[in-house]
Amino acid sequence: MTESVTLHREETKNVKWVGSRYPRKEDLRFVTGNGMYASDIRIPGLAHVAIARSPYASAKIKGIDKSKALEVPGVVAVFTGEEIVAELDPLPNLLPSPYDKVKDYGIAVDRVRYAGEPIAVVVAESNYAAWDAVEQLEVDYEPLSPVLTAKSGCEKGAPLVHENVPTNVVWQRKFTYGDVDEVFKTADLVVSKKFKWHRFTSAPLEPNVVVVDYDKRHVIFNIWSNNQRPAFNQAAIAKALRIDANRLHFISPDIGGGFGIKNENYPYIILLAVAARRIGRPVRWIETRTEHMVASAHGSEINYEGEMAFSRDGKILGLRAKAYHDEGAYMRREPIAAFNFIRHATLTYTFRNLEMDIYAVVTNKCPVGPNRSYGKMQQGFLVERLLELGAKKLGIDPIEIRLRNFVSSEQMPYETPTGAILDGGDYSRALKKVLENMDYAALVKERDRLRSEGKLAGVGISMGMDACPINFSSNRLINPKSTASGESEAAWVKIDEDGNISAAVGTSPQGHGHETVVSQIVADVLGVHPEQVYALPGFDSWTHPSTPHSGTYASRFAIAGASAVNEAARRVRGKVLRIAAFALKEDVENLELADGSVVSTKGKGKVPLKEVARLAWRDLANLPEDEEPGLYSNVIYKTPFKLPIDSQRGNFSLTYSYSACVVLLEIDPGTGVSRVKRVGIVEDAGNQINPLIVEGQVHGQMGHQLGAALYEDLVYDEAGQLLTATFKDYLAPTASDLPSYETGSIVVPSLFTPLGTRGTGEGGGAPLIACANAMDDALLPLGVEYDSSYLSPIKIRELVKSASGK
Amino acid sequence: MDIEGSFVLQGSPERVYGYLVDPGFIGDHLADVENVEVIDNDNFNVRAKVGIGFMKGKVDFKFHFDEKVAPKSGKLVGNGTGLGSKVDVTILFTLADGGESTTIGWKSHASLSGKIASIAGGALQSVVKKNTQRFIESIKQGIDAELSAAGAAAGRS
Amino acid sequence: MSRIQAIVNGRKVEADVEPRKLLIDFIREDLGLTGPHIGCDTSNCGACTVLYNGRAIKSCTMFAVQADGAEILTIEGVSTDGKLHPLQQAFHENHALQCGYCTPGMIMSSIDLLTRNPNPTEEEIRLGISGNLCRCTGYHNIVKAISSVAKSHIFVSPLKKAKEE
Amino acid sequence: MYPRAFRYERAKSLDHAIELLAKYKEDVRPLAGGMSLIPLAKLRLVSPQCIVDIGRLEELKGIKEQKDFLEIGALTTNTEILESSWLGEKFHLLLDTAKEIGDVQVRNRGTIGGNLAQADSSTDWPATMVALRAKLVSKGPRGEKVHEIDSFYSDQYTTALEADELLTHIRIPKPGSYSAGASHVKLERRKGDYAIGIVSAQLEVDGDGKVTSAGIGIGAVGITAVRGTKVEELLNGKKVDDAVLASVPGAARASLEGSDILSDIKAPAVYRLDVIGTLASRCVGEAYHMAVSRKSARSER
Repeated sequence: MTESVTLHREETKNVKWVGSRYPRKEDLRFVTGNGMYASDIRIPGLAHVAIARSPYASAKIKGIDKSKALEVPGVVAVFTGEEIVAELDPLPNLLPSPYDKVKDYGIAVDRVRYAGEPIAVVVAESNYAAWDAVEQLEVDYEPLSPVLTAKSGCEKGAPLVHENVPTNVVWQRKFTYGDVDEVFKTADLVVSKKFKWHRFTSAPLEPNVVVVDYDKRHVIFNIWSNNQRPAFNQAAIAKALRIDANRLHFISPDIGGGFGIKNENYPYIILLAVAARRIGRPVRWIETRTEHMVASAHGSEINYEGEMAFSRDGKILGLRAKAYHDEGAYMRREPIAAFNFIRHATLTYTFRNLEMDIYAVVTNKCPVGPNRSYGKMQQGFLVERLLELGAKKLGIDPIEIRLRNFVSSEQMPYETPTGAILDGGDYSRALKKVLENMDYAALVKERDRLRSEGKLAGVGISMGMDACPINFSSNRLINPKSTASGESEAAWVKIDEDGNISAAVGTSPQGHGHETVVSQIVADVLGVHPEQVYALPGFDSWTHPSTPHSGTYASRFAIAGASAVNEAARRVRGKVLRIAAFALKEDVENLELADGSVVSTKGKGKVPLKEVARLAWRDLANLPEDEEPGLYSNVIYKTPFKLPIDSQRGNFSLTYSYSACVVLLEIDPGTGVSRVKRVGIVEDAGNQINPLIVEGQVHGQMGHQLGAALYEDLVYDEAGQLLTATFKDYLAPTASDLPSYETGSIVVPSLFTPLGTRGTGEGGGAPLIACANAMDDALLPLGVEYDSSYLSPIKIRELVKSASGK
Repeated sequence: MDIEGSFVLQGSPERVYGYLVDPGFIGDHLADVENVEVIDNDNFNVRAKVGIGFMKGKVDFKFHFDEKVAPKSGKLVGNGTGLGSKVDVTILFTLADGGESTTIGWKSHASLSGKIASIAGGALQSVVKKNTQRFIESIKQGIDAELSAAGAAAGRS
Repeated sequence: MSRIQAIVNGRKVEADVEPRKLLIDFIREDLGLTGPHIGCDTSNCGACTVLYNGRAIKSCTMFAVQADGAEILTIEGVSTDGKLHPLQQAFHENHALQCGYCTPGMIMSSIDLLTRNPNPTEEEIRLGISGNLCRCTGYHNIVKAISSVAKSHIFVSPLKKAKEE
Repeated sequence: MYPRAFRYERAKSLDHAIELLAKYKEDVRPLAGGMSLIPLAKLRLVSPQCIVDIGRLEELKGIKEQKDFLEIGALTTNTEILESSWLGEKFHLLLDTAKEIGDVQVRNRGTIGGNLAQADSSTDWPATMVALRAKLVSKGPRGEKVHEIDSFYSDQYTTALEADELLTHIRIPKPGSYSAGASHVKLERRKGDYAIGIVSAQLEVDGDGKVTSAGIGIGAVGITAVRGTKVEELLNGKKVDDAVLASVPGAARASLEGSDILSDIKAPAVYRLDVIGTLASRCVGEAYHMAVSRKSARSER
């Protein structure tokens, strides 16, 4: 039944629902408090899990005495790391030899490598009792000196984070494109700067949750979790548990936000599976916020040493950078963030000479993992910040310098030096439109007025780009032994015997509105109203189709998910028409599907969809001879990806959505506190299936990126303790801290996707980078420059004081 | 966190040293102590309430003397567990003979690990600093009192 | 264990609770009302917000035993007669939610806000929901939704309604 | 998070509360609004053996105007204060402060007495009470005590109250005239956070615009709220012009000399001491402006 297909551009007549601002179907259960999240699951006999964690960043575990913990009333069992690992194989990683020997079980055995690393699993009759027992565990540690920065981890003689590999630099590569040395030699201007990309995290409001019930009778693990791509993680989980993957039954119900981090809770799935099997009862673990902050997955932290070469007239000639990535203690998805620069290394610009020297360094900190615009906004920051500094040095307006360097819409599709093929777009139109929407001249006037009042104020501009989804052949550049390539998604559409329409996709949405969008797509193809389509919620591996790439990550739904369901619906439609044609004795070409009926355009009558369904499922003798019964199609959509061009080039994403952002930043010189007074953005997501939802995604990225620029910072002390472990200290902004957003969009359909859509919603960093650029603009009158992605009031106040000599 | 300082006591290094490496004496002068259990000359356990104001919790410390070089130096190492956290302290004393008096130099290194280090943005680090200072002041006064009591007793005899 | 009684969404409930049990755990685990959520440990996120004797409170920052004799309204009790409350309707129409995890608490705080201040400015709306974190929407559409209800004067306190009935 | 187990006692009267506190003296905490105690208990940083719930003591609730002072019951919530708009006439600073506290949920549950007894300098009330020269009334087994705000706090989370004593009322002297100007300025990194600098001021002026009485409280810099003594000295008897305002930051810092300064990642001590000058001069400027305009409005009447 299931076939693999590649689609080409869709030409649908009577498009109605796709493209409309259709309010979401899933809202009804959420606004009434009826959302079903993993922590809402109730199973008889449920036991509760708390995880004991290392207080030290680096230490040897000399012994764990669990006798007192076992005496706590209500305790069911206590499993040390050693006991858990006895039933596990290590989690796979992407690193080439010898660094593939970095052992990761998701729980420490004889050594802890970051503060917060799990060391034992405690099961009890209530969460309260489980935490009582965690407190009674006696662990004998021998503290070791930790490695806390990428730079110090590179030093000779640095303590080893993983003692079984030769250095902490677990992956290093220099990528060179064009003639970098030559352009830097002959350039009219070279600007160099060290930048810090600070550590922050998307911190979805719902922490990680895992519930596992081991069904001994069928030898099945039933796993409810908020993992955002269980089908993707299935292989790694099965391998670690030493079982066949088809013994894992995953359910991801409603997910309370993910942003990438919820790819990363699979080690907990494994720990709970072991515990459930050992005690013979279902177990549930609900992460606390503090645990989420210290031990889930942080965004990347980078020290850049960058330089950019320019010609006198403002053309970018080349970029050269060293990037030291602090990866944290384990390499779960890494070094993908460090490597992700390659997806759109040159952003929206035409320069061809590029050298990126990447160091991926393990440290005794929380592991780095996917976080909205993973590894992509970081490259944007490097390019846009250097470009801004160059413009200032050359005395060229920041708008003008961008216009001079943009890839033009006539050059599309455009192949960048790293082999990315930009899928269309009009960068200068996007920039001009945001300037127009914001009334740029008035904005500058407002900045000057603020300055005249003694405030510091700056206007900042930035482009952002997000390459999505992932062509997994890019892994071959990290590790030549990797055999993956491309990506795919599965969907099915079914019309049952009563004419009810259902659809399911393998993605696991986290607030993206897939039920609505799927309904819109199917409704158009089958000529019904979206309310007549039941799109299955969440993800259940027994009811939803999937492929090893399934899930919601890397902004892939509008490309892979939408295309798969679109094709499945088209195939069902084809069959409906064929059966109707047979019944009406009419040619398929003369039939149309609209308002729930198949109608002959030549006046040969009509058949209700319901009647076609009855024929297809029940009245089989009345079907055409060669027609299989049923109205059901299961499609695996293959995103059209190729292998890498060579060892450092390839098209590793299909679409390249982009945005242009302008920010007016006001800084109180007396306190160093910044506030975004106005912010506008124009994004091109290609064709928008649901502009209401796309706009919501843009708002969301704005909240995250302004939050990251102004409020959110993960800070460790000199012993490797995270000092921002709760929402008291990790400053996720409130509504009062953020402005309203002036959003707009342009639509240049993607050249390569069936629906002309682009992956969007991650943001590519434009708002954050625009804030950093605005800060430089604000500090310009004082003659100082800013060097971090985090606008720290403390640092800014210091700069103001040093500049004014006060 | 590292802090250091020095103070002067009227008495010979030999006499001062005796107090500095006496588990019972030291245990009694640690801040907010609830209970001291002396195991031998080098080892003692202490249960203390650590914190500020009403925000206090029990921490169980294991202390031992490391590197005793009479009457020149001594190192006290303590590892505490409590409040879901670890408190590790090291205090090194060095004694300099000043004839009638002894100058006691001290260097302490303290670290908080786990929950209490992570909560309140590192603000609780200041507690450790305060407690160290209180401890030093307390042993200073304690030894001083003992020395003058002994001196007075000696004077009486 | 302490015996407590309360009126939750108009229904009388009675239970024995351990004194340390938080009100949110009582609501979620004992009463099975899973609309209010837990998103933090430090009373910042407001996902657990319910109306307690008519006022928005964070149910994670109260012991269940304290609620003895109280009237509690959770998101599950906000819509009546099978009709969405105007705020629920406005959140839907304005796309003021994505993952939906903060939404129940956000709506309860909005009820408190509009009950006291039927005509809030944008700044007042933002202040009114500043005890509720949202990580998906960037707040833009939430503010818009609350504002739309205020502007069209369709807000009715669900408490009033519950009392009248 | 999940607190440790404790014994729960619900006080039926003030005397009963004191009896219970005395009974469990070694390890007991009173529970009012719970806005500080419960989060700390959840993190297991505070785990009293017994919690005495005083939340239902009606005798500690409400605001009453007495002859010479305003009396606020310790269990009055921040929302109740904020909604007592009549306070604005003479006690504007109370409204100014109440509206700045936390968020609506915290204001609805949090009580003024609970906050003051918590002794967290980074919260709003202590600095305001210093500015208002409040007296705090407590009751314990040894009877009633009246504490001057200036001697109420000795350290972080540490007050003059014994474990078996309860803060019952706050008495705020009436300003000498209706012309008091007030301002509560605070710096917080994010809305509703613990402050990293608070200045609270109440100024009275005469017909010439000269300051006749100045009350300045500084919070979130020292480990306790501190009186801006030097600022008060600077302002008394003067018209507050730009030159005076320019001296306020120095005077604010000088008032903090000898205090232990708070320090954390949000704001190291150096930063707190630095920005408190900015906040002080803004606060004084605003309070003075209000005092002068109220005075002239009154004389016009």
